[in-house]
Amino acid sequence: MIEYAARRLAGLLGVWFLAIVITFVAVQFVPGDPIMALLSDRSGDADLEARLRADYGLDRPLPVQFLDYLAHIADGTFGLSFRFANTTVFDVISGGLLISPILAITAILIAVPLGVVLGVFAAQRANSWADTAVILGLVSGISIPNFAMAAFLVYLLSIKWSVLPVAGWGTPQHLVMPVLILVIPPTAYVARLTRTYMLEVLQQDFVRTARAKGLRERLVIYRHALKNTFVPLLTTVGIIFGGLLSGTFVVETIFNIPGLGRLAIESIFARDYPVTMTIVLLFTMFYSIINLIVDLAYTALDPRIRLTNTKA
Amino acid sequence: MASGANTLLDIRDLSVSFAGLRGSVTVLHDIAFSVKPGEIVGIVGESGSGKSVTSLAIMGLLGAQGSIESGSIRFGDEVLTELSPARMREKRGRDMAMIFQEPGTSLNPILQVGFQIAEVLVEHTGADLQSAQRRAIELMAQVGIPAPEKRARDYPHQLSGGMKQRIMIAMALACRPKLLIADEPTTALDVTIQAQILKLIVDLRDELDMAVLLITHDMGVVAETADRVVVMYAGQIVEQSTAERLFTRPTHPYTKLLLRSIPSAHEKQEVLPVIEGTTPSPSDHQPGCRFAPRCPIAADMCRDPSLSLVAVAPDHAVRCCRLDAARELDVTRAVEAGL
Amino acid sequence: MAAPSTSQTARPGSDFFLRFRRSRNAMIGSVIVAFVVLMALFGPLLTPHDPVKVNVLASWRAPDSTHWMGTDALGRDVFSRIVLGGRVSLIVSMSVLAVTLTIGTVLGMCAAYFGGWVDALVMRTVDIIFAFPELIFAILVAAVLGPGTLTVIIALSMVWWPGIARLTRSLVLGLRHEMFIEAAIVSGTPAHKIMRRHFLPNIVAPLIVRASIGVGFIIMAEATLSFLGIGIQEPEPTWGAMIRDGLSQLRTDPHLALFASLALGITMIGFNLLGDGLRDVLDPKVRN
Amino acid sequence: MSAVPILRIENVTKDFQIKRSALSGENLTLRAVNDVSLDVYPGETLGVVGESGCGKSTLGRTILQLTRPTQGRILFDGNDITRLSRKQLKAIRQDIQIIFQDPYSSLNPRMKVRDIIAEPLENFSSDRSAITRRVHEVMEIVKLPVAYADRYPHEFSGGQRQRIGIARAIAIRPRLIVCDEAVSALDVSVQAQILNLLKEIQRETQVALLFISHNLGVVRYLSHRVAVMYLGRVVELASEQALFENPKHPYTSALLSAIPEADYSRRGTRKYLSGDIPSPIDPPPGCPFHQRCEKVQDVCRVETPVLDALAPEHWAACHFPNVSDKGIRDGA
Amino acid sequence: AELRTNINADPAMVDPITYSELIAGDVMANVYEGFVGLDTEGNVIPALAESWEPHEDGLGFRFKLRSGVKFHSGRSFGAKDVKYTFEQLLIPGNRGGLNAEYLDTVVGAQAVKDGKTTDLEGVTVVDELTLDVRFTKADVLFPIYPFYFMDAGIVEEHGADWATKASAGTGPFKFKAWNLGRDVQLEAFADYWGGAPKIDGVRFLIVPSGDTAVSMYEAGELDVVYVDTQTIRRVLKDPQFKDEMLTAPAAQIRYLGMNQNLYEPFKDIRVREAICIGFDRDAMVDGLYDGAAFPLYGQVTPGVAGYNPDLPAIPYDPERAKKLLAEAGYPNGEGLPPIKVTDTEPNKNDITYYANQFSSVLGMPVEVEIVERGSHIKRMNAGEVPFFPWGWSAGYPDALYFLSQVWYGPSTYNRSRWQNDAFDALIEEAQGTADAKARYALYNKAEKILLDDWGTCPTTVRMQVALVKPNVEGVSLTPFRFLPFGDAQVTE
Ligand SMILES: Nc1ncnc2c1ncn2[C@@H]1O[C@H](COP(=O)(O)OP(=O)(O)OP(=O)(O)O)[C@@H](O)[C@H]1O
Ligand SMILES: Nc1ncnc2c1ncn2[C@@H]1O[C@H](COP(=O)(O)OP(=O)(O)OP(=O)(O)O)[C@@H](O)[C@H]1O
Ligand SMILES: [Mg+2]
Ligand SMILES: [Mg+2]
Ligand code: NI
Repeated sequence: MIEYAARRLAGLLGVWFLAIVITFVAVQFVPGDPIMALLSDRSGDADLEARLRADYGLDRPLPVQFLDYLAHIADGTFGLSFRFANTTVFDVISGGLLISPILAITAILIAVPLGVVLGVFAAQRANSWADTAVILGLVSGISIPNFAMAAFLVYLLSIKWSVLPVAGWGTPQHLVMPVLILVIPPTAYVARLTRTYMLEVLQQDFVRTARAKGLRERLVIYRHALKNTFVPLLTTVGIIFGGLLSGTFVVETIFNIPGLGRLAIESIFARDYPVTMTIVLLFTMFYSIINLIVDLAYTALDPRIRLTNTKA
Repeated sequence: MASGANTLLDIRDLSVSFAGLRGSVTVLHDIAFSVKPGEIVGIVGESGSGKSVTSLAIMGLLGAQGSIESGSIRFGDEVLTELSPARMREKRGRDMAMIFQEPGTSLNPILQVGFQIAEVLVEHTGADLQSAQRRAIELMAQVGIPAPEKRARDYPHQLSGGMKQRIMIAMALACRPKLLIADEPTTALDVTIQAQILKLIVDLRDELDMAVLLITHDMGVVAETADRVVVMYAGQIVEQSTAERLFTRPTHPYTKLLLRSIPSAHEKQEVLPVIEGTTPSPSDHQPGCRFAPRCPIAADMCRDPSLSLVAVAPDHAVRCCRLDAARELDVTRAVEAGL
Repeated sequence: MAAPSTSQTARPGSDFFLRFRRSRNAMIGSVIVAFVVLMALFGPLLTPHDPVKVNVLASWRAPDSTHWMGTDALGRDVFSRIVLGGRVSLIVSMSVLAVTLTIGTVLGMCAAYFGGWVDALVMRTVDIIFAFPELIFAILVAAVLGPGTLTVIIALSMVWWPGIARLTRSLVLGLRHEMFIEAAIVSGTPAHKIMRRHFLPNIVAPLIVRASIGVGFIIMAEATLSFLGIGIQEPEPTWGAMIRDGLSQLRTDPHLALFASLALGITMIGFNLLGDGLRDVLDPKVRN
Repeated sequence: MSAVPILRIENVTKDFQIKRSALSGENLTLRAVNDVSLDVYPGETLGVVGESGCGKSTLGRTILQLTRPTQGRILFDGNDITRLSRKQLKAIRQDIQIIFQDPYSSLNPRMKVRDIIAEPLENFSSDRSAITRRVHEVMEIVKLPVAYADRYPHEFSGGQRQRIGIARAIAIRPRLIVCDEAVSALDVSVQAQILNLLKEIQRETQVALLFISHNLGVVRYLSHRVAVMYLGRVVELASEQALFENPKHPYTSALLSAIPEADYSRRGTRKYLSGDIPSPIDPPPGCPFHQRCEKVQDVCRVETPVLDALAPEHWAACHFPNVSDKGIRDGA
Repeated sequence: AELRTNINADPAMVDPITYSELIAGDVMANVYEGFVGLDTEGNVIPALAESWEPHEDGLGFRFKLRSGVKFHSGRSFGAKDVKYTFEQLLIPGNRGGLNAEYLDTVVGAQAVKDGKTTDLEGVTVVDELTLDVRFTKADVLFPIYPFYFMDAGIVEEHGADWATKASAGTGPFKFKAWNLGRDVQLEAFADYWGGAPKIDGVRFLIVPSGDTAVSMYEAGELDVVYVDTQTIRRVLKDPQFKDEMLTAPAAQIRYLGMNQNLYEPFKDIRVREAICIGFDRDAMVDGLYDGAAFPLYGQVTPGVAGYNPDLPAIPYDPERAKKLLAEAGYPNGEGLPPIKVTDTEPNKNDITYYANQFSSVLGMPVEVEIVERGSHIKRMNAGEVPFFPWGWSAGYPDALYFLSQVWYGPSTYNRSRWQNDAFDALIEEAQGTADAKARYALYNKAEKILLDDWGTCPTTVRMQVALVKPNVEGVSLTPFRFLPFGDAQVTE
């Protein structure tokens, strides 16, 4: 187990390196480049372009640029931002570093229990109107575009009733609406999957055994049945994290939160590659660590699963 | 049937059906028998004849597809078929416990077996988890699991078939129930452990006046432990009597043929006598005697739908319309005749 | 021997329809999906207006008797566009689902079943793609490929398969030690067949759920891509793009976003009900 | 019985690592099978009996390469199959089958019985109609109504499920079947039918059976030779007759005397073993049976007895084997 | 009190040297000043220069600078600071931004640019408050170029990276803090020469979504909002904003570029005319822009000096357009090769309209193409885009900005590559004509040449919209966005 974890951790370094390579290569293909974005209307001025290119080191061969980027990763500055003059990438991102993870984790912490409860509720009443109603409710929840939902919430809570701030970051109140928006899709997803897994598990013999033991229904459901759905559910949580961090981009824009999701997209548009690449790298690290935890948790959750990288 | 005031379990005219895609199939028909406290009642019979379904019906665990069509199950002063689910739940595990036939799938794969036993105690005795776990280890020792302190922390897949079965047994016995339903409790056990388990059950019976419904294919086990025996065939009871009478004077042709089919460890048999033919599937049960198609003494009258259990002696009832012929039937010859 | 009874012999497959008819979710879902698909197929032939005909003087009309769902910023008939957009959105989402489900389940099953380096290879690939924020990865892919419908399909497929693969893997990991898998191995069943016949049917339910919930996400993701200028190009309507265009006018002219969302919502509800229904139908242990 | 064994188990040992906690890294080793050597000949039934948990199923599973042995070789037809790759193994799958101890969990809940039974056939043939015919044939052989072919496993009773498993195993006409408690869930009449059937098949096809069972009557009925296992080891190996009539190992004797008889008159005459049941996690030193043995001597507590030929074709691992009536060897 | 307003992204910089984009300009206009400023009508008024005299030969100016002006550091402003600013803009390592371009004609500029010297020869500090500038060729507009003069002592005091630590301007507000992604904060400069601001400071909140900004305004989280084009409709339609709205036409010409080198039929003036009368400006104004725009008939916008209000309207005349096409040999568009009309995503409605209009009215096979902005600009500048709507915003209030940059032959920004010698000659003449009236006449003449040749299709001028809370006074919106908030007042 520990050995496995160690090996996976080592593997992660490889993943991260590859992620760096891939982003680096990919940005070379993205139409437009930082200098053109900088030049804006003045692009076409070949002298100026060449000068700027030289200033930013973009006239050097790609491998050199890549090594340079690696060196900047190593020194912790992650290089200089293109968009912000004389600012290191670290300075650009440090303010918003924790925002997206906080949003994502808060949302997950709410969405998963909520989804599980709803899913269990639906599973227990499979093929009844209550079941159909839960599905309908959840699916309508996710088919309302988050922008629309946000507009509605803002109108109601901020403008009409003035109970919450429209936008910004810093106080717990600022967290309410973004999280509310973020919570809906994963809740729906978790609930739907829970229902499925539960229906499967509820038919197993050991659930009957649990009932035969006279356990309270709550224990039967949550201890015996639900626990057996944790492996795929946990996987789902890992997958949802992927969606969520992207999702934070949307709420960060709507609610004007200075997080990395928003910054990532802005940077892409501004062709601020050092910033883009760094955020991607951070997200990559974040996800892959979450997924590593998920993988390690498999063994804890299901003793039958052995995670062995066969020595062969 | 004996259903005096002092019966613990009294089943009357129980019919159970399973919903299928194309309508429901009745798999139990008018089952009626009773169990007194301290009594061990063996249920034997054809595979698929409804033994497990009977026990599940008693436990109220038929599942979503099964339903009790008619009849009643009385347990002590209460009619189980009318109890609220909550009340039923309280009874399960505490007053009546069940050992399931399939230990492989009946244990929760992701919980430690010791915990699975302890859980019952926590639920019904209000014990704290720690003392319950200690008690679980004791129980595991009682059912003959070596090194129980270590094994308690195993997961089911780490145990052998017999061990899982013993865990099931320990679980069922944990609360010292008034009624123990044991569905094939010892099939996966070697005879020495089997003997130990049976002794444990008998001892508990003696000590607690526990009633036992013992479902098994092992006639030896029945003969050894049961006080009374119910023989089932195709969803019906075809014969029931005291164990002694049943083994010494079996009456129904099926019972007789059944007893003939037991392979013995005391002598080498060249060919085992069998009952030719197959059990009818529940969906095409014919009226009258269901054993008739395979019965060496079957006659036209066997198709009479009014056939019912007839008392042939005190505490001995048989479902056969040709009782005399049945009594006369010499199964040895019938078998040799190749029926 | 007992003659096989008529009640028990049934044509294989007929079970499916019997079960299907029993499942409320499946029935409602399939009716909705059938409606949506038929609209997408034949609707454009029947629409009252030309969906790409611009009339700026008639922009942002509220719904009335000529324009049942009003008009958009360029005065195009929203109803006609929703009907036509459904076609594009469905093609995109169905293609992406087909591609990702295939790749994801196959690779996920291989990873879990073979373990070792196969697992390591697949899962690390998954990790890499997966680790990228979905959108960013899609943007990168799309940016490399240039805009267009095919790009959208490829980009979204690239983003989507790893999730399916991971899910599949975790499900298979849970099944791998089941005795019936060992039984199949012992029967000499080749790996691909074990996957198809033993793993797949036992994991298909959650996959269906994921797929059915994915329909909406994919349609919206397409909108995001086209928003970034790498998606499906004007004047071709897609629901996602319509919703997105309508959002900026939510306070003043909500009908565009509203009706497009409604179309998406109904479709999603249809697919999700159908998905849950299918789950029930595919489960041999029917409940009534 | 031919002289060339179809299956030769050579010094097979199987250890399981039991992880106690991920953090402490504390590991226990459980030796489920300990240095077992056995031969099985074509047309022969080798009965395997023994303590529950003594490693019978594990032995069976190693034969099928469902788990690889920690040590030792398994030769099928003279070829070591422990070293075969997945691909090479496939070829021998046609020849070795297993009937699992746990009938229900070995059936895919989402497959119809028809498909479950057809599966091994389909892997080695593509003639659909022949397969269907064979499926119906074996269903009749195991006394399952053909009408049940389109049902799913959960709709069957325990015994019926077991018959599905048997049908699957015999369908392909293997040369060796490992029967792990193959008939334990069957009522005696069906059991009798199946046993006769196995015998008949064996007579016709010379299939070898490794018959694991707790039911000594059944074992006796079917077996030519019987191996008795205890705590992962073979403690006695002899012909059926010698073993049942003249057991050498005290554990065998204990087993035989514990058999419940369907004879009401003999009720309550059984002998029970007492003493601690040893655990494979920390096996006792010396003879594994010494804690429960009536005849235990000091030497038994220290020295592990080896399998010894006590008579022609009769081996036992005991320091003080039972004296036979023929008096081959004195107990002292 | 503090005035809270919005900007839709982080400024790329907050220093006057590298300054090169709009958002930074919004912020810096409050911190820095040049020779001149604008009044509430958008007219040029003297700021740090009190007056200026052209040199006799027309190749230079002598500026008399305002006395008593203090930098935020407390140092006094003087001629040396102007010279210092000019040099800093030109020194290559400094990456001088937009304002560096205005120095092209200054004597010695090239030498500094080339790194040969750091001393700008053409600029002389005559005395503390007198500055002399000499040109290589006439540049009559030099005094109104929007420079941002900076404190020459700042680097010495705070080091090379002073920009985010200190404030180096003379404007009504001092730079206080910039929280990336959140806000830029300015505080009132009590010693401002024009009188201390009546507010404590200005906070520019970074709000990328225009919709969110208006919602924040509605909820009282912003006092002043510059409404982005996407959100204008919401503001116009909501009666509650009626009394809080400021509007002003943007100083931005918009046109439909037709590159005659890339699409053969454009060489035919009839085709060009057909296109220009083939779409309906009024319909665009009402339909696409919700009335927040005006049809544009020339290439100078109202509010910019030299605007000709008497230009005839360009009609929407599909019949005539068809006829013209037929005369040119393309009846019903037959024979016209396919062409794409190209723009970036935010303008996709416009090109969809054009494409639809030209294909359905004229039968011209036009498709839309949405592209990435940076590369699009590069291709346009390189003259590689055949058919595109685009705009050009004035950097200072004089028509020459449009005419000399967009339509003057040698200009890099002549993206449709229209070329006319007479036009170019008029522009060159105007650059040397100090007299405003005479110059404006030249503009009008040149503009007429351009229009008569249908070298461009003027389209529309967009209207800027801003919202100001009733408790805020003294905020003015000009064609060049907000005036500095120095006169703003917030009452509780
Ligand atoms: N869920 C179910 N759906 C449909 N039929 C069922 C179901 N469960 C059991 N049956 C049927 O009910 C009948 C009785 O089954 P039951 O399990 O009680 O048999 P049994 O007597 O316990 O047999 P065995 O000794 O083999 O365990 C069988 O024919 C079986 O096919
Ligand atoms: N996967 C496993 N992990 C750990 N221990 C195991 C595993 N499988 C089996 N064992 C252990 O190996 C020993 C032998 O098990 P096995 O199943 O072979 O016994 P058996 O002889 O078949 O018993 P039974 O007759 O009860 O089925 C047991 O102690 C069991 O707990
Ligand atoms: Mg049963
Ligand atoms: Mg076993
Ligand atoms: Ni028949």
